[in-house]
Amino acid sequence: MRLYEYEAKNLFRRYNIPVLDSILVDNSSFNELDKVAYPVVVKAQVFLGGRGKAGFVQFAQNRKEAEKKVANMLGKKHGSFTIEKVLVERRIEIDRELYVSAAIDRLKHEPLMIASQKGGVEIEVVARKDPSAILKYYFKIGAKLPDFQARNIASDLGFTGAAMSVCADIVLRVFTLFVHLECKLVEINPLVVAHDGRIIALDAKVDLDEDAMFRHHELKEMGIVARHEIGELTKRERVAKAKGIPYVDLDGDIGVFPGGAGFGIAAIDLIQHYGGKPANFMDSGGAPTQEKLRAMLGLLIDNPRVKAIFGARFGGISRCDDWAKAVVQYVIENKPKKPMIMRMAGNMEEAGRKILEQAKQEHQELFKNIKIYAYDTPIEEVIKETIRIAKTQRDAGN
Amino acid sequence: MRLYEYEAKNLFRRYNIPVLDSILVDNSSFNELDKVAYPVVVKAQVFLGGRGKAGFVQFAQNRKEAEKKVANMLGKKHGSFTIEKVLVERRIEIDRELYVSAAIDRLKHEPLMIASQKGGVEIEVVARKDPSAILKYYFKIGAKLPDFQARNIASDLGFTGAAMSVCADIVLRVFTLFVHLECKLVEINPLVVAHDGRIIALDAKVDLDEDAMFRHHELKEMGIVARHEIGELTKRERVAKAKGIPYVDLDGDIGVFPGGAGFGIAAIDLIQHYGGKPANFMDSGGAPTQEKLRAMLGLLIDNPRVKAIFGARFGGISRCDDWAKAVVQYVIENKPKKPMIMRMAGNMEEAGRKILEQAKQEHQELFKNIKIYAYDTPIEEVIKETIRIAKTQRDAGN
Amino acid sequence: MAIIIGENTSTIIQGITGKNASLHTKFMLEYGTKIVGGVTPGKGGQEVEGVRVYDTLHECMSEHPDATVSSVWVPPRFAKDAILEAIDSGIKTVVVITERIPIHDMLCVRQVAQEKNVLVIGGNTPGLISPEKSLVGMLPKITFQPGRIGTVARSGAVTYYLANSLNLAGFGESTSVGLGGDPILGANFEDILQLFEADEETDAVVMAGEIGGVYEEIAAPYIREMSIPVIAYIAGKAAPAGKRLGHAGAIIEGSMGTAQSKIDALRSNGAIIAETLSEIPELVKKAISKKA
Amino acid sequence: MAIIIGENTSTIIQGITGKNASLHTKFMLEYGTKIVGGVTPGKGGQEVEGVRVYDTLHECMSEHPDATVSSVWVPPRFAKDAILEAIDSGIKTVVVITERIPIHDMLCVRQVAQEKNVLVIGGNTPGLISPEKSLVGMLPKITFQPGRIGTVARSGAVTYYLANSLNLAGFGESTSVGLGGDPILGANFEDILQLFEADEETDAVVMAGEIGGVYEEIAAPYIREMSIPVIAYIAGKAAPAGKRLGHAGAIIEGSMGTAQSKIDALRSNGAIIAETLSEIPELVKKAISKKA
Repeated sequence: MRLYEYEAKNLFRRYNIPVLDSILVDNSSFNELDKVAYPVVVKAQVFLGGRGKAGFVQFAQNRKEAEKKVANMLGKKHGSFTIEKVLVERRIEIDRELYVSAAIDRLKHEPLMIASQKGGVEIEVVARKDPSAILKYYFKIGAKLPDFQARNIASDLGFTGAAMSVCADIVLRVFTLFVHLECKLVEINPLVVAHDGRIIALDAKVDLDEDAMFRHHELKEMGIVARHEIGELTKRERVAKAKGIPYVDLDGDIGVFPGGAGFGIAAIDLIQHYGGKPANFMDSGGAPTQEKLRAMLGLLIDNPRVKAIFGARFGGISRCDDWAKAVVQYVIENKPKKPMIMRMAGNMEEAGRKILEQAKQEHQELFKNIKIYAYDTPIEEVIKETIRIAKTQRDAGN
Repeated sequence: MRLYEYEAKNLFRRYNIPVLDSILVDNSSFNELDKVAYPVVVKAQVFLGGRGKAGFVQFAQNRKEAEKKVANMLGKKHGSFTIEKVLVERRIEIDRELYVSAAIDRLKHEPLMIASQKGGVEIEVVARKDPSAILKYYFKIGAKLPDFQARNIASDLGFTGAAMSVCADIVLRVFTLFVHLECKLVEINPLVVAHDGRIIALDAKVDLDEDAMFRHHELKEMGIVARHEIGELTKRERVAKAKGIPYVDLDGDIGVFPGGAGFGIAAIDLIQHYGGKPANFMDSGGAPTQEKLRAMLGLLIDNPRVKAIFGARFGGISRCDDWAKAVVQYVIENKPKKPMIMRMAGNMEEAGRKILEQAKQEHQELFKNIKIYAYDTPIEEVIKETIRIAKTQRDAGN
Repeated sequence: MAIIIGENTSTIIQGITGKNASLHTKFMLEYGTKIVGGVTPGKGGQEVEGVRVYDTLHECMSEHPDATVSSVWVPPRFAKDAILEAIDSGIKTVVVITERIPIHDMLCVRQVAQEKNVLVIGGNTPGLISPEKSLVGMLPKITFQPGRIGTVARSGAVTYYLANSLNLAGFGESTSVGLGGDPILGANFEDILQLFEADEETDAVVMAGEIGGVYEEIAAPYIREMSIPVIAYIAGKAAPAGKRLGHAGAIIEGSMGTAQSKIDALRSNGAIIAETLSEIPELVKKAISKKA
Repeated sequence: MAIIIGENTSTIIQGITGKNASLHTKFMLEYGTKIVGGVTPGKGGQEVEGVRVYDTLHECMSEHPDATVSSVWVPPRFAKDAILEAIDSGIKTVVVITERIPIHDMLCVRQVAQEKNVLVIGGNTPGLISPEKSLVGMLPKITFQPGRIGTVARSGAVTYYLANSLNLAGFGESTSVGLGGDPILGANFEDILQLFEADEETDAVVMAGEIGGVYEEIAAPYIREMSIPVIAYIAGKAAPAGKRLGHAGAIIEGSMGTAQSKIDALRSNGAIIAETLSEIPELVKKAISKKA
């Protein structure tokens, strides 16, 4: 889970990694601009990269100019993000730009620290064209980074004497932050040597492991909680999020009601392959409750774009009978009119089938648009039928 | 550095290792006895073992009896200790006595946890006669004790179900205390299962590494500071301690003024071997200051038992010239009458010799009882001469 | 033969007293899995579906030294310790059902597992099955039939689907393995491919990966060394790039881990690429007949 | 030959800018020790007695890859890191002058040193000397003469005394090694005895132990395997038991580590026991002539 620059810098302050004093400005706090010394840098707070090229990092000589640039930035879109906050920092003179990070090498499955004397926006180009300028220091998870290793990194970054010691301390603190908070990434790019000799983290990137956040109450105290982080949420995505359902709106007309973690992606592939257009991605997670299943269904039924719903339940840890019960209860309570074409197979399939059959007999009218196939019908057939029905619906103007 | 039981139990409380509520009573705080529920156990606070057999662990049915037993104990001697404090705890019914400790195996140079179902005063006998009843669990320094290992220990101690979990937590906390405070030993003997099912550390032993205490400010906050711990100090030992000089009074008449760490012990051996009786053990440490050297000499000169002083300086990190300067300055300032027979060799021997020669010429009278031999006189000769002179002094009634 | 688990494999369930674990213990026993004991610290002495519960795996192993497989069903915060306990006790394969295990915990587990040469499958795996022999995990038995095709997939549902469509086409599985959906996994494709390659009763392997992560790319070079055909499918070609999908293993990160980069790596190392799940049975048929 | 250090041994001083370290760097250079560099973090670029100071040992080693010995003079709280730095940089022998290093730090150092097969001498060692070839530490050069007797002792002063009395009796030393006085040491007697045994220029070894610790007992069995005679002396027979003596290595702890238990272990394994320091030269003379 990526943090905003200003959140990452708050963490840096907590771990005594030197950053510039800064103020955070949104639409309601322009008077904060009185509290900073000019000239300044105005930086949009967004997760997406490339904000510099997009014009969302700007200089301002004085308060008036800053106010104008902040006002200009707030509310703009960077990719799918709306800029809601900007960070304003004193502009400083810089002698050198370096790169330092702690990260996880997913090829070796080992954590490491990375350092380069060629920091700055072009670090990816350096990595590609001059890999020897990127130094890697692997360490064992659970082990402390020895002080001497931090000094080696500082020395490799070109520091000597007292500055070497200062930089080694920063390296150690980056490591400590990474390990303490179980991060996926702590990155300083650039780490700069200011003209006055100070060594400062000019930017700050922290990527947390959501699955480890339960151990780190200090994050909650700092206002950092698990959240959807990429782009602005649609209304439906917000509703889904509030209910704990991973959900992304797509632009098709077939609602995807998956059963079983991971199948959502394959279902989308299949629908597209057979010429259909999925209306969403959704994941039920490992063992969804009845309530969650009904909420998932509700998201699709309530979406006016959805013409037909494709459902698939491979009963594993999530049992078919539970799934069938949820579907039945939802249908009886909400009396949806949209066609639902589903397939149910796996754990407790028989019990699930009985529940559905009984409900169908008792509520024939309600279930007339609902077809539920079994183990012996290939899923492609179910998908093809869904696509066909969606087309019929579309053609009928439903 | 061993802690008193009450200090160790305060540490246990800090680490959530269950101990009984207790009160500490000395001569000025008998009214504390109102605060405890009877019957109680009254335990003398001493470092020396065997206090039970010596009668310094007693039961009392009520306040009156407790007061009598406390009064009786305070001021008594256990070995060379004067009992200054007693710990008074509620007496409880016990079902089982176990043993748990974290320690350092000095043969393997590895830390370990030790557990036995046969805890209690006879644990050493068990270790000798039934070694299989003593279980050892080695771990790597720097590594955490895995939770499952703590559970294995609890299980090996005979616990099952919920009690196993409770005991595993205690084991983990013993480990944590040992590692956090860099102990030499954390020992619970006995760890008891009370009749009501509680698992309690009935006794507590903690041995700290003085050389690591600089890292543990919490100890200072708890009133635990580096100290002389074996027996009651003589007046001279107190003076030495205040000046940072390791010093132990012995009962002979030859003062030993060693130079160079470690030689004190060998010097005592040599003096005894040649029929003399050393008056003290003393260690100069690595690089004593001039002031410290003069204080060391003063301890011997001021000791009326000392008839003659044997000194030896092997100049290493402690230079001969510094040593010679200190001796000269002490003699000039204090005009001692006691004979001093010394040998000086090693680092800066020449410079030291010059200092002594010059002083001898300038203060002939003061130095007439002082002989300082060089590299080419075997140390045995110097010792033999010291012993001879001490005898002459004794015979002369000096 | 089958790989990892067969009819005589003694298995232990860690966290057996949990709701899901006890339910699936019942299913596994019904399927014929030889479950010799369960472990839940603090609940030693109880029974679950007739299986004795121990406080420690060590205790359980001392009574069942023949156990080689354990399956971990404990909550995420206890998963690391449970896996390390299994490794320490001499277990050879640990099947980790638990999902959302902290990443640093899994890095530590991988390190220890590698040192001790233990196969850790998961976390967030549905488990594995050698049809009509043994099932460890929560795969729905109905989907699987005995046969000579090995399958290995990251997603549980895809594992079920694969078996389902292979069976409908007349094939069965020697063993089906779910690698799991967590971002850092124990076993990767290569580990399982090696086992299938060494298995005399496996004629071909179907591997199903997905966008995100690097496991498919890492495994690709090994496919070139294999004597049996590998049919590979990558899910997520149609997934919206740059949007975060809830299934953690499927996050698109950096330039690696796209559907295309995986397909390219696999194809160039000799894997037969299936563009959709549906065409897999046909590709398997061709690959086997070509080889025979 | 001599052991560990000879006339061509390139040596590095860690903590070289300290008061004692710089003084003894001067003495070592005067003695002929080949000091190729010094290390003090944060003081890179300075010079001490003409020796260049580096910020890191790594940097120093990259310019002096022939260095095999480093000597640690840093304050106790930095000692562990300095020793680990030396081990990590490829140094083969670390001579640790620093005294009162925390015990847990030394346990950690021992663990790493053992894994990497590095000899760590000390802490709290006066160092070692191969007379007229090289001196690493703070031994007083005047005491030592070249010869064919190896000495190894726990106490610095006893090391000087031994050499002094051997020299007065006409002997000299191949190498004299101080093990150090801290309670947990790197090298123990056995490590050094093995080196002397393999050294063609050492005819006999004098080892001087003392009460406290178990190093003498651990070494005893190896003496039985040696081809050259070992003359052993244990200091502290007259030390008051139960009283704590200030020299940390000399604390009497438990039933092990008494003067008598050490003497018994050594004698029963073939060591020649000297009752006092004074009789050592005579015993050496006898042992050598008997062998010749």
